[in-house]
Amino acid sequence: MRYSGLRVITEGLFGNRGWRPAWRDPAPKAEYDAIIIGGGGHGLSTAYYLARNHGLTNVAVLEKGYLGSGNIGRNTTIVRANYFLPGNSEFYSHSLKLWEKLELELNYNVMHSQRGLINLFHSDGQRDAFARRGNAMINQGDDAILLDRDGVRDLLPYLDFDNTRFPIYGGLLHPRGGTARHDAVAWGYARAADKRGVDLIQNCEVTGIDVQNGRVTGVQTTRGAIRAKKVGIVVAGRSSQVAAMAGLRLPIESHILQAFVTEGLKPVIDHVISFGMGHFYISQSDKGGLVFGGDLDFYASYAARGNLPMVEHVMEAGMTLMPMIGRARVLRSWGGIMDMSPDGSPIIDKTPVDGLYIDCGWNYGGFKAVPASGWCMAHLMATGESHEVARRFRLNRFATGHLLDEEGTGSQHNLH
Amino acid sequence: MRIDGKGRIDRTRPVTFTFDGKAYPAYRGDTLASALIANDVRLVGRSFKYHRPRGILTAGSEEPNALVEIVGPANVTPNTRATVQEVFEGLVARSQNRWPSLGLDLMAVNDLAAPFFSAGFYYKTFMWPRRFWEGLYEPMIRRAAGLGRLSGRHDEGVYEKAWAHCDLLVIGSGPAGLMAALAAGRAGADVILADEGAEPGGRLLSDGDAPAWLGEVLAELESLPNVRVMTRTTVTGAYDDGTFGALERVGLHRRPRPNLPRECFWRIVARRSILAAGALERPIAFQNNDRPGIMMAGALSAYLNRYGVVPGKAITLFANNDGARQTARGLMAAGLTVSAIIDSREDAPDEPGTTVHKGAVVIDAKGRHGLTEITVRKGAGEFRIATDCLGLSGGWNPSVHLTCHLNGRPRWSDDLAAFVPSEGAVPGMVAAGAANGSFSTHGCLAAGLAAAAQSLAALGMTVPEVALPAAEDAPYRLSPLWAVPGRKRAWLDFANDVTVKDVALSAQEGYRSVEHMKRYTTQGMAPDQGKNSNVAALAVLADATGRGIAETGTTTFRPPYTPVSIAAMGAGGRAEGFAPQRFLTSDQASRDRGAPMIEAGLWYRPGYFPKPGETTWRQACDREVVMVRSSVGVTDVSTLGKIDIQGKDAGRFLDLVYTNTFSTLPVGRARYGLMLREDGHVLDDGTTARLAEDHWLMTTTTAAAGLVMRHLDFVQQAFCAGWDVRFISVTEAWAQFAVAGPVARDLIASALGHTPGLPFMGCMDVTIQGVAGRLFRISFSGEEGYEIAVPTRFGEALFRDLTARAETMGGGLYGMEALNVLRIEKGFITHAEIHGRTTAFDIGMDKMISPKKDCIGKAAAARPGMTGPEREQLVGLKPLTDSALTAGAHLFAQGADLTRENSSGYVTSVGYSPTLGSFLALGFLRNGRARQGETIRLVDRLRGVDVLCLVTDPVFHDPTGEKLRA
Amino acid sequence: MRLTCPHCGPRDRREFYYYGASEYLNRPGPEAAPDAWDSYLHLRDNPAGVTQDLWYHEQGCTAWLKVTRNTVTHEILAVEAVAGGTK
Amino acid sequence: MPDLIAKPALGTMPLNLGQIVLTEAPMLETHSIQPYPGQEKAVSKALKEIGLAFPKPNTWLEKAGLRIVWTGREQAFLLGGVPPAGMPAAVTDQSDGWVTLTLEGPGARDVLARLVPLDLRHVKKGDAARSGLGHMPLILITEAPDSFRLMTFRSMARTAWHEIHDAMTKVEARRAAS
Repeated sequence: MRYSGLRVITEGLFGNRGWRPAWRDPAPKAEYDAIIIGGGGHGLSTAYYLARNHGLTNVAVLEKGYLGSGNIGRNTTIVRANYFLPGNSEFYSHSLKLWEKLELELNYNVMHSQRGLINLFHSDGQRDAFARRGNAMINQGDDAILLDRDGVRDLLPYLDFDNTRFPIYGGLLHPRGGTARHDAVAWGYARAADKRGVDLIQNCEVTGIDVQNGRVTGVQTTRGAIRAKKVGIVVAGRSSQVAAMAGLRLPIESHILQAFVTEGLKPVIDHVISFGMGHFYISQSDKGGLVFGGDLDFYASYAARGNLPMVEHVMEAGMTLMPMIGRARVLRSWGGIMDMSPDGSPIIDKTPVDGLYIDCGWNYGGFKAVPASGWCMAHLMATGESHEVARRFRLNRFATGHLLDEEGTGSQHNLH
Repeated sequence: MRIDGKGRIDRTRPVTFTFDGKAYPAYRGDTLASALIANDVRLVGRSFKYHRPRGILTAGSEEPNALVEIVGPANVTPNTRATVQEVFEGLVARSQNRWPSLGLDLMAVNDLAAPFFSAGFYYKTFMWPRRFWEGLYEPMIRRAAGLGRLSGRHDEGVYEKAWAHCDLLVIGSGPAGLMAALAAGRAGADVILADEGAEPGGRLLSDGDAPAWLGEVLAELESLPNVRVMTRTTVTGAYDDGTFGALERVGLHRRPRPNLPRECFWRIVARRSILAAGALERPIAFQNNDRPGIMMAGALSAYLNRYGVVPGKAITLFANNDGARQTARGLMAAGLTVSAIIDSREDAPDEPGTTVHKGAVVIDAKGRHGLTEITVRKGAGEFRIATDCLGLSGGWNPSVHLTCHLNGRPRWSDDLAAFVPSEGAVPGMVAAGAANGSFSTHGCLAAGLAAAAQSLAALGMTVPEVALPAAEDAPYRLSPLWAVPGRKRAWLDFANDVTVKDVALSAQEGYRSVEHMKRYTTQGMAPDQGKNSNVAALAVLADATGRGIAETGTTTFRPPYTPVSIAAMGAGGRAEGFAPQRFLTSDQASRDRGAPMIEAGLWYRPGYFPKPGETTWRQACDREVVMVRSSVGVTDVSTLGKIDIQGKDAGRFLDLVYTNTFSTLPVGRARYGLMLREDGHVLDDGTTARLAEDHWLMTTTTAAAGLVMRHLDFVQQAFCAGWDVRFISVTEAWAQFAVAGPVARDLIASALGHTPGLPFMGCMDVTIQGVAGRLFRISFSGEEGYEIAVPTRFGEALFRDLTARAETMGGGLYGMEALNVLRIEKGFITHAEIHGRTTAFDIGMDKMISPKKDCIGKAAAARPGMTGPEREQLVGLKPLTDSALTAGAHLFAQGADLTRENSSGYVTSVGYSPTLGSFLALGFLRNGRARQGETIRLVDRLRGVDVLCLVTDPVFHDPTGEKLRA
Repeated sequence: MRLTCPHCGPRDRREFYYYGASEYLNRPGPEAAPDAWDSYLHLRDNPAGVTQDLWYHEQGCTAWLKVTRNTVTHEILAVEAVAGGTK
Repeated sequence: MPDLIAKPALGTMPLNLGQIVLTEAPMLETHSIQPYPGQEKAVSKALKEIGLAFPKPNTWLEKAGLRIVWTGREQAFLLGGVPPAGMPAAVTDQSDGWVTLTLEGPGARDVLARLVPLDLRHVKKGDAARSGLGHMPLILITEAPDSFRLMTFRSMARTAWHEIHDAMTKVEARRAAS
């Protein structure tokens, strides 16, 4: 069933009784051409692009909980293409282009809002680093504008320019950066994949990966064994556990990242803003809540909840940067489990097991990557070759020293 | 309407407040909600989506409707619960989310379009044309959404954060909490009793007239030095290992006073805790159940008993349990009319003094701005009752929220038709009383005592004698009723305008998991966080999907329990409080000379020292560079990290942490060292001097001082704990000044009274004007350079002394800007170059990795990707024409398209060199060392710079180092 | 979250710096094969359950600590000084 | 006598608010003592010469105007004098590295509760702790349950003073309002 404004009106006139389920609830079949483990954003988009780009529709997505139950529904919804290292630049650029057509592609309004993202800087050195980044973005074909202090003040007059510990020197504006409605991305891909014949199987936990003679043959699940010659692991913070089922040890550590939302407020912040002297980034959702976050809690964890020191740090950063938000009240905080890699960049690659593929290491930048990650993972699974915009996301790059370390913090998983 | 003789308000202290510009009388002790009720104001807010007129639903922090803006002298606080805000003289409140006024809200047109605003409608439309989203649809949606308004002005209010530690934290001071605190207090435990309310007592203050024993218990608690009663304090979050967050409303209930915090965010650390937070009454969904005048039955009791007000003259009640009878009796005892009780249970008991309609339900309510009439269905018949106030009771939900904060899932109790806490969900926490599903007062008292006994046993303390006061012990009888079937909208989540239909539609569309339903409908995501509606919504979902409630499960409650202001949790961060400030001993002297002070990490360092007539920083910087190159300059370098290292294994230790060898360094000499991270990238650089056989002084960069200390601690404790090596930071103990330039030696000689005769990279103890200090001959400028260090107390004096001497020699002070140009001219690197991605190979120092020994980072630096022509290598760049350069520019081969693929490097540092009369840059260029002599295009598209540059060696000035060694 | 430092006693998490898995203690020898270094620097068991990792009492006694704890429940099972400790 | 003028970190007058007094203590000769591995007993023995021993964690000892304070892992500060020569320990002069503030009076602990994450309910004379004063390093020396010496980095003296002053102001405002 196609969604449109006209359909909303006609259904409304007839009591909204005609809406049908967004996706089927199929029982797992005994065999598929390909299995995607993980029904989050990346897994669902992988399944969608397998069907759409490669005609592979005999595909199952196995999700241990409900669709979109992981980080796709626990992030701060930021969409951007402002990386500067070759390898990352082209990938996120590709992703942003997919975002820009996503509503029409999926026939689902994911509310992608290109309201502009501003990274603030607070020293000459930071400005130089952001200039390098901005130039890389332009060279890639994306957009960037370097703002001086007055330029920032014109856009964000409510920041504290006068009485603050780390004065604002300027900002790098990425006009095409913005936000999207996170859950809608999962649901949009799920509905579109389902429509192309993909089986989305919820409450189906993978308990084992069957490997014979170095080749994957299928998976064991809480709903029985399922055979497949191609299996993709797309499970973010749970990557280590699932990969271990196939005897693999990954360069991944799982960490908590907290995020926060306030009670609804009338429009007051029109951009995505990121502070440069302490992790803090903020935007306002269409519903009116201020959505913001900071850095990891920094210790390995699967608890999906955080502790107070980072909460307080984030709030203190908010108060020094934009003290006008002081009287907004935090309504809810939550934590996601981040698959942190040793250089802060992802992995989309084959594994030493034939037919077993992995897509992980999204650190805390996975949301914006959802379209391109699915696109490239589907390409890899369908063709056996890395997609050209993901060719540096190799599993062995840590061993070889071909790193993609945007933060420059080195092989310590929690620092990216 | 105010009722004589009832309530705990102070009738001797009348106050006046305003709401939407109109002044009203009230008493000290009123909340804004009770004061509005006393003045017969029924309409206080508008709903989120449909802008429906709304009144007051509850008497607590769970209020979904009565959210207002509080207007203070300096700023406005949106989304304040009228049910929590206490009234004081001069309080100004106004309604929110309405335009132009509360009575006439044009956005209420949404209510008429409701059929098209079904759950998730926005996911299905507004997609075309694409560019209309940011331009039209989204701004429209944003303007309509949201509740209160931030003023946009800085919040200059006073806030604080504090720590409290105790043996036992008791959360809630109702009957269970009081008994627990009393028992633990008598046992000698350090107790914190925290309660959200303005006075302790909880439901004892609301259910009826407070019992006499309450005062005695409170007096005893007050008298116990080990018991701390914290009122107006909401425990908002449970965190790991007995840590709790709590918000105290310190000054919000009174006229602002200078320095008195508005709020305090507490971190309470407790060995054990008792959750006695009570229970929340739940509404029943039926058509138009959101009319102003419809209120929770328990809230009616609270308003009557605590504040002496009632919101109507002809009161009706709609319940599925016996609990509402207490409300009815209380009202009637106070002389008020209870027109009828509509009880959904066929076997409901009679109630003397009023009519009970058994097996009946309310199916509709009339009165857009205030309830006038309800329609009741009993069997096949329907009838109407005129009423201006309907009390609802759908049963009670234990306040399990805190038990969920550590991922615990509450347990469904069929008996109570409610979720109850799972035992052990928060380690060390025991739930007691209504929070644990024990609803009678006697049950709460007994449970509080039992919880105290359990907690005291765990603390190794003895339970004292505590006699339980006599109290009612009525059984809790209820027949679940969540939603009355009807054709029109029946509200579940009042605040977010989620109706029974929305939940059913969610299930119909396949959003059947409880999380999908929540996210699709926004159920429970409003300011009340679903406190009033989650369980009913689950029940409706369970019904729609044909599952039981237990199977459907519940969404998770996450901190905070009630919303907490960013200012409270971020107290201290405002303005300069965000991070400590570190000041040099020369700080005042530099400011006296007009130097702008620049943040360098936590330090402040002078940018440059302007002279009369200089109008730009560049003029000052150029002058200072020329001064250093031609005579002598003085600058404060005390921010560099200084680590004192001692022990007979210190040399060996240095060999391990540096790439190059130190153990062979003679006493009295210093050496430049390169330090790698274990992953093979450059961590830091600096000089380390050997002061004596077993005594060394390491210097780090300003930026990496803390990082290096932590790294050294790790290496030492993890890999060589048994070695004879000890180190400690002495950064703060020494003030250190660089003296550089062709006549630096003369200046040092004049200051010391003799010429030191120190070779390049030498170090020695000196006495300077009677003070024991250290002298190093090292240079970051390329000129003959010294660094002289004295104990910090003498720093300012020495700085002024050196400055005066320099000035008599034609020299003077130089700042960070000149320092930067000087080091660029010499090709010296800073963290602009060693930015965490560079290897020793990249900066041309791979030869410094000694092949003769192991060092941290050596193995990883040998990975194939860490060296080779594909890597970007440090080069110098000099424009072919007289052009400005910018750091952050990228490098391209001439003729290449400006694409990512063709970018072959970037610029890290630039400066104008008055020495060479040209801009100079350092940067990284792919295979750069082999490309010296090439012409390359430097392009900064952000700033429109496009300059051809010569690729050179990074050392522009005095490449052979003659001046250094002079 | 609180850790009981063997020197300082129970302290709030904010006093500590976190490094990573205790694997960092098992530094391969200078002659070790590249695989050993890859494993040491990058590969992790990353258990959902009991793990051992390294914390630094930075705003305290500056001891490096090996902490045994549960990554799912956040329960702290043991804290010991990496260098052994003086008590 | 040196010709250079010595300056204290702050040079401020004591601050009285309510019954709480904040003072910049005079600079005291301070040396760090870090025994080499396995030498703690030998160092203690050497310290006997001046009537002291190497202090146990979280404690300080005093004798004849000399005070030795545990300041971290295998580290102590000797305050008020010079350590005996020849100890098997690394010794550095820390006199100029730290500013010492004293905070005294009923309510001093309420002030500290706004800045220091420690449980100070049962502190007594002889207690010492390493911790944080807000975001600053802290050596906390308890002289009596309501009397403390706080040492932090000298360069942070102004921030430390400001933050303690601010906390005192709030404690006093609460007292006045209650």
